[in-house]
Amino acid sequence: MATLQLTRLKKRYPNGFIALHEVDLSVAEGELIVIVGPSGCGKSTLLRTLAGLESISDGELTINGRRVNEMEPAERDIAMVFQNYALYPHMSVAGNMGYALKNRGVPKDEIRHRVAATAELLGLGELLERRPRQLSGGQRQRVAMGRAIVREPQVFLFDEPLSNLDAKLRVQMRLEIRRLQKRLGVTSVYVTHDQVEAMTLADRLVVMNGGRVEQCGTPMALYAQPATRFVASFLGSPAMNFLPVTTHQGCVVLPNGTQLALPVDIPEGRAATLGVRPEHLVEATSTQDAGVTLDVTVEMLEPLGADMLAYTRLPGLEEWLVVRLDGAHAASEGQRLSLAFSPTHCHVFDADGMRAMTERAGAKERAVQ
Amino acid sequence: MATLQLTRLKKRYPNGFIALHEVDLSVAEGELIVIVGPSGCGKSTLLRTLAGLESISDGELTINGRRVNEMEPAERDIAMVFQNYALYPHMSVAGNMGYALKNRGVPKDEIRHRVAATAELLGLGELLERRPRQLSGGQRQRVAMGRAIVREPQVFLFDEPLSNLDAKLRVQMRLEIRRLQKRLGVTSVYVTHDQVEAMTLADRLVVMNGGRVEQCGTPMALYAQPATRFVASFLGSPAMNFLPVTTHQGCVVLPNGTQLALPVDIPEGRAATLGVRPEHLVEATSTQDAGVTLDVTVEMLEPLGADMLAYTRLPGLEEWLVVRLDGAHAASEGQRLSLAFSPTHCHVFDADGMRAMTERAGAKERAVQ
Amino acid sequence: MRYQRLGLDLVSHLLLAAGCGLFFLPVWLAFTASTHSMSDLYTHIAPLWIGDVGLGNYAQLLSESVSGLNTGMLRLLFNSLVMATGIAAGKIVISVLAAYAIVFFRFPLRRLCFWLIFITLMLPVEVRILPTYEVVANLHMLDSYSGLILPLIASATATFLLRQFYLTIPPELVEAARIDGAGPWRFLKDILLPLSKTNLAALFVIMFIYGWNQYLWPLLVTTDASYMTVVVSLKRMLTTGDALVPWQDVTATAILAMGPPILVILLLQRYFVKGLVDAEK
Amino acid sequence: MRYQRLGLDLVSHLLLAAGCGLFFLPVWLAFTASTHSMSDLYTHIAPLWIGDVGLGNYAQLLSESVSGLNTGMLRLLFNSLVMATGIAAGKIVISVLAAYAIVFFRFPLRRLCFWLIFITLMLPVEVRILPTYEVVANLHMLDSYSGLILPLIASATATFLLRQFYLTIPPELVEAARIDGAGPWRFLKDILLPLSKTNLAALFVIMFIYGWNQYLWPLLVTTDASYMTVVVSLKRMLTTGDALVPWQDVTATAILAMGPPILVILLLQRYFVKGLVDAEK
Repeated sequence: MATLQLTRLKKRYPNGFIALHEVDLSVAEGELIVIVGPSGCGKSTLLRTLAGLESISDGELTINGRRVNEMEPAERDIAMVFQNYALYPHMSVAGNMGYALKNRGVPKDEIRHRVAATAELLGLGELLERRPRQLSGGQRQRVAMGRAIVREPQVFLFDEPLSNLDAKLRVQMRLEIRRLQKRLGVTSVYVTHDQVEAMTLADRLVVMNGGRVEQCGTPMALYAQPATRFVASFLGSPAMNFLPVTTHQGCVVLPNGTQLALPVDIPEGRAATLGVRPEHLVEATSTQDAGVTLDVTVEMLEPLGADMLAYTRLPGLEEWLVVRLDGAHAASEGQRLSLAFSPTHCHVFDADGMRAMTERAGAKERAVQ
Repeated sequence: MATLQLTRLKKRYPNGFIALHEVDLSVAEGELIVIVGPSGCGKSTLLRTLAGLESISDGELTINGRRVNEMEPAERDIAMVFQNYALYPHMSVAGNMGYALKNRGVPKDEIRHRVAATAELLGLGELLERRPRQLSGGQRQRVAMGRAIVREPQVFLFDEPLSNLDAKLRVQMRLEIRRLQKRLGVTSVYVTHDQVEAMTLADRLVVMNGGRVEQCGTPMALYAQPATRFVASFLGSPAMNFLPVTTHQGCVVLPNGTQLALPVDIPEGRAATLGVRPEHLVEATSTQDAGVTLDVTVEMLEPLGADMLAYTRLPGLEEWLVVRLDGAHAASEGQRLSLAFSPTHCHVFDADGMRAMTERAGAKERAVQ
Repeated sequence: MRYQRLGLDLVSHLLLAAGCGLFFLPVWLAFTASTHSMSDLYTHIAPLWIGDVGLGNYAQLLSESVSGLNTGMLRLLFNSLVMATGIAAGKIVISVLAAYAIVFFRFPLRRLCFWLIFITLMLPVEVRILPTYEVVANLHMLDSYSGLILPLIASATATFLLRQFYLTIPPELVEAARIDGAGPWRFLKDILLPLSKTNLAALFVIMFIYGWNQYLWPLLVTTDASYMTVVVSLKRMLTTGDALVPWQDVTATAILAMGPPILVILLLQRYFVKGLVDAEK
Repeated sequence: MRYQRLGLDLVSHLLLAAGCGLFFLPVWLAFTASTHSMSDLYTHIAPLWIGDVGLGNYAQLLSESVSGLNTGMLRLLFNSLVMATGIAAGKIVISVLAAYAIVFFRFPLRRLCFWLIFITLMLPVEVRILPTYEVVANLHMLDSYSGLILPLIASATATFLLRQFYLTIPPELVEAARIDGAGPWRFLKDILLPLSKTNLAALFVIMFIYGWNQYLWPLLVTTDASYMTVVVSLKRMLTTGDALVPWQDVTATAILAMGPPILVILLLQRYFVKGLVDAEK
C-alpha cells in the first residue's frame, strides 16, 4: 500500500541502446496499473528497473516518497511474480513461500502462521508439502502469487504472469488476480503483451512503444479515444480498420470520393488516416441516417461462433476492411455488402500517427454513448 | 490430393495407456480437417500415427485406398509442419526446402527450380540463402510451410503450426494458411488446441476428448448444436453458461423455479444441465416475447473494447453467469440486471453430458436463424 | 521419436557383444591370474578360469608387508584413499567457487578469468611437473598428504562442467532470490548447492577416480614408503630387476585397487546416475 | 541478471591475481631455466629472468640426438603427435557412434550398454594396464603406433558429453528428417555431424591433450626409442643415475612439449571456444 512515482526515468544500456526514454508515471495507492505493448517496447525493462533488477540511468524513482534508485531489490519492499514463476525447484511450496521471511529473520512460528494463512487465501492449503514439479501450471502460478503475498510488500510487480497458462485457465486466473488485488489493496504494476488481459485488469492502462509511453488512461478511454494510431491499432481485436484519406475544405475525403465532415486538425490536402473499428461497421439499411456507406466485396469469412468476421475489400484498395457480423449471418464469400458507419465512431490520425481531431471535450461522451 | 480413411484406429502404449480409442474418420479430397481438443486428448498422437511417427496398435489407415499402417513416414507421401518448425539449423532456407527432394534423388536443377517456385509463392524469394536463426518467427513458419509444399505431397499434416507466433501474426498466418490450402487443394489435417483457430480454418472440425472423437462436423454446426456438454464448453469464448436444472412434466425447471418448455429426452425428475451462450443472454425489455428472464447481480465487469463481459450471479447459485454486453454499456459492479433468453438458444445435456433434446431435424435452422 | 526399425539390428548387437568382451576380458583375466600361484603363471599363459590358490594370494597380500617395501597393502590403500578423497573434495570446492564467480558475477576480468581457467586445461600436472615439484619441495611438503593433494586440485574440467550447469539455471531464479533478500552467499548455500547436488556427486566420483589413478605425481613427491599409493606400488612390483615379476601379486593388487573406486560409485550411485541421466527424464 | 555490486570486489581480485600467479609462475620458471647453462642452474636456485644462453639450449636439443637415447627430439615430437592425433580421432569416431546408438536407437540392450560404457569410466588405462599389455603383446603390437593408440581409444567421457549434446537436439528434428526420407546414416551425416561440429572440435582438443600427456602406457609399450614420446623422454632425462640432471634440457623439452597442444588449440580455437561459450549466447 504505497504510491509509486517515476520521474523522467531513463534506461540506457552500456552498448548505447536506450530502452526507456524519460518515462513519467505516478501510481496511486492501491491502484492496478497495466503496462502493455509489443515485445521490445521496454515494458519489461521498466518493470525490472522498478524491481531494482536493472539500474536506473537517469531520473528518479520513489516509493512512498522515498527515493529508491540505488536500493537493492530486497530493500525496496516489493514482490515480483515472474513469467516462468521462478519457484525454487528443491523447496516445498511452504519453503518457497517462506523463504523471503526466513531471510529477513522472521521467527519460524510466525513464518508458518503467515504461510498457512496465505495458502488458505489461495486455496493451496493441501499442497504445502509438495514440490513445484508436482504441481500443475495453475497451481504453480498460485504459489508464485502466494510467495509475493505472504511478504505483505508495498508494491506487487507482475511480469506476464499468465502467459504460460492455457486460454481457459488464463481467463480464470485473470479474474482471480483482479479480485485478490482489490481485496488486498496493494499497489500493483502488471506487465503484459496481451491487450485483452490489459483491458480487463487495469485500473489504468499504459501503452508503450519503442521505450516511450504512448498513452495512459482507463482502458475504455484509450479504446474510445486513442491518442495515436499505434494505440488505436494495438487495442481491440479484431484490430481497427484504417483507410487512407485526404483533407479537403475541412472534410476528410474517403478513397471512394465520399466526403465526411469531421472536426479534424490537418492542413488542407494532406494525407491522413481514418480509423473505424470492425464493430462500428454495420450493414447499411435503406433508411441510414447521416452516416457514410461503403460498398465492399466479401473475400473471406471467419466464423468465430458468436461473431463472424468478414474480410472485405473496397474496390481499388489494398487493405482489408474487417467487419464484425453476427455469428449466424448468412454472408458468403464473393458477396457484396453495403457498410455504414457513423462519424462519431471515426478516428483520424495525421501522417505522424497522432490523433488529429479538434474536439477533445465532447468526444468521450460521444464515443462511449 | 488424396482421401484419407481411418478405421477403428487404436493406439495403445507399451505401458498400457490407451491414447486413441477406435477413431473413425474419413477425409475427402482437398478437405481441411481440424482436430481440436485440450492437451492430452490424443490429437497429437492421432496426427503422429497418420505421419507414421507412432505405430498403429489396431485398426487401419489408408491413403487413397492404399493401406499404409506399416509404411515408413517417407513412403507415405505426406508432409508435416511442426509446432517448433523443426528447421535444420545448419542449412539455408533453400537447403531446408530441398532436403526431401535431394533424398529422393531429384536432379539438382529441378530441386532449384521447384524451391524457387515455392519460395515465390510464399514470399520467401529474398531469403533463400539465410539460415533459420536469421529469420523472424513468421518467416520460419513460412519456411516450414514451404518445406512441406515443395514436395507436392498427398497430404499435409499440421501440428499446431501457429502456437509459437504472437497474436497479430497468428491471425495473419491463419488467413494465409487457409488461402494456400484452398489454392493448392491438398488434403490436410490440422491439429490445434485453440478453438478460434479451429473454427476459422476448418472445413470440418473434429473435437476430441480423452482419446475419443466427441463430435465431427462443420464449425457452425458444432457451435450451434454441440453433441456433448464437453463440445459445448470447449467451443466459444467466453464459454457457454451452464445451469443445473431438473425435469418436470416435460419441462426443465430452472434454479429460480421458472419452467421452460423444451423438447428434452430426460426421465422425469432427473438432474440435467441447461446451457446458454453468453451472447444469447440479453437485457430484458418490458415487451419480452415468450422468453425467460433471470434476475442477476453483476459481480465483475471485464471491458474488452467492443464488448463488455459481465460476470453475474443468480441468487443461490455458485456458478457465474457470463453475459456479453455492448462495449459501451454503462453497467457497474453490484448492479442488478434482468436477463432474457429464448428457448431456441437453449442446450440441454443429461447427467452424462450428452445432448438430450429430441428435435434433431428442426434444430439447426432454429439455432442458426 | 527414435529410429526403431533398424535393418542393422544384428550387426549392432554383435558389435555390442564384442565391445563388452573388449572391456571385461582384461578384468576377468586379471582376476583369474590373481588366483593362481606364481609357478602356475609362469607355465601357462593367461589362465581363463579361477586357479587353485583361490583367494590365498589376497590373504597373503593384506597380511604381510609388500615385497620390496616396508609398508602393508592396507597402508597403501589408505594413502590412496586420503589422496583421492582430498583431490576430489578440493577440486569440487575450488570449481564450485570458480564457476559461481564466472557465471553469476559481473566483474571486469571475467573474460580473462575464463581464459586463465581454460588454459589450465592444457597444463595438466605432467607438463608443469618440474617447477611444481620445486615449489612443493621448497615448502617442505614432500612426503606429506598436502604435498600429494594440493598441486592436483585446480580443475578446469570440473569448473567447466559446473559452469555449463549453472548457465542452465534460469536467471529469474537468481532474481527471485535477490528480491527475496538472499545475498550471494545465501544464494550459493540455499539455492545453488542444493540444485547441483547430483552434479556434485557425479563430479566427486569422476574426480575420485582421477585422483585414485594418479601415478606420476605421487611417484615423484613421495620417497617415504609410508606415503606411497597403491598405483605407484603396482609399478614398483613390475620393476624387480632380475627377479621374476610376481604376477599373482600384481594382478591381486590391481583387483584390490579397483575396490575403493567401485565402492564410491556404489555409495554415490543414486545421485551420480541421476546427474547423468536426468536430461532424459 | 547477475549480482553486480559485490562488497567483496577487492578480495576477489586479489584472489584472482594470486590464482594467475599460481598457474603461470611454473611455466615462466620453466622457460627461464631453459635459457641458462647447466652450471648456472646448479649454482643459482630458480632463476627468475632469461639467462645468457638464450635459445641455445633449444637449438642444441633439436639438432642433436637426445642424451641417453639414439633418437632426435623431432622424432619424439612426431611420435607424440601421431599418438595424440590417433587417440583423439579414434576416440571421436567411437564416441560419435556409441552416443548416436544410445540416444537415437531403441534397442533391447540400451540400458545395459549405457552401464557398460559407464563402467569404463572407472577403468582408466592404468587400472587395466597389465592385461591390456598382455593382449597387445600377443597381437605383436608392441613398439608400433597402433599399439600406442588402440588401447587408449575407448572413451566414456567423450561418449557422455556427446550423449548430453545429442539429447538437446529436439526430437522433431529427427522426425522431420524421417519424413524427409533420411535414413539413420544420412541423418548422422547430413544433420547430426554438422550440428555437432563445434562440440567435436572441443572434444578433439581435449582428447588431443589427453593423448599427448599419456605417460604410463607409452612407457610400457615402447622399448624401441624410435617410438618413444616426448613426455616419456622427459622422465628418462630425470633418471640419470649418478650424473647431474640436465635441468636446462629438461625445461626446454617441457616448453617444446607444450607447443603442439597450444598449436592445436589455436587452430581449432574458433570452434572450440564457440562450443564452450555458446550456451551463454
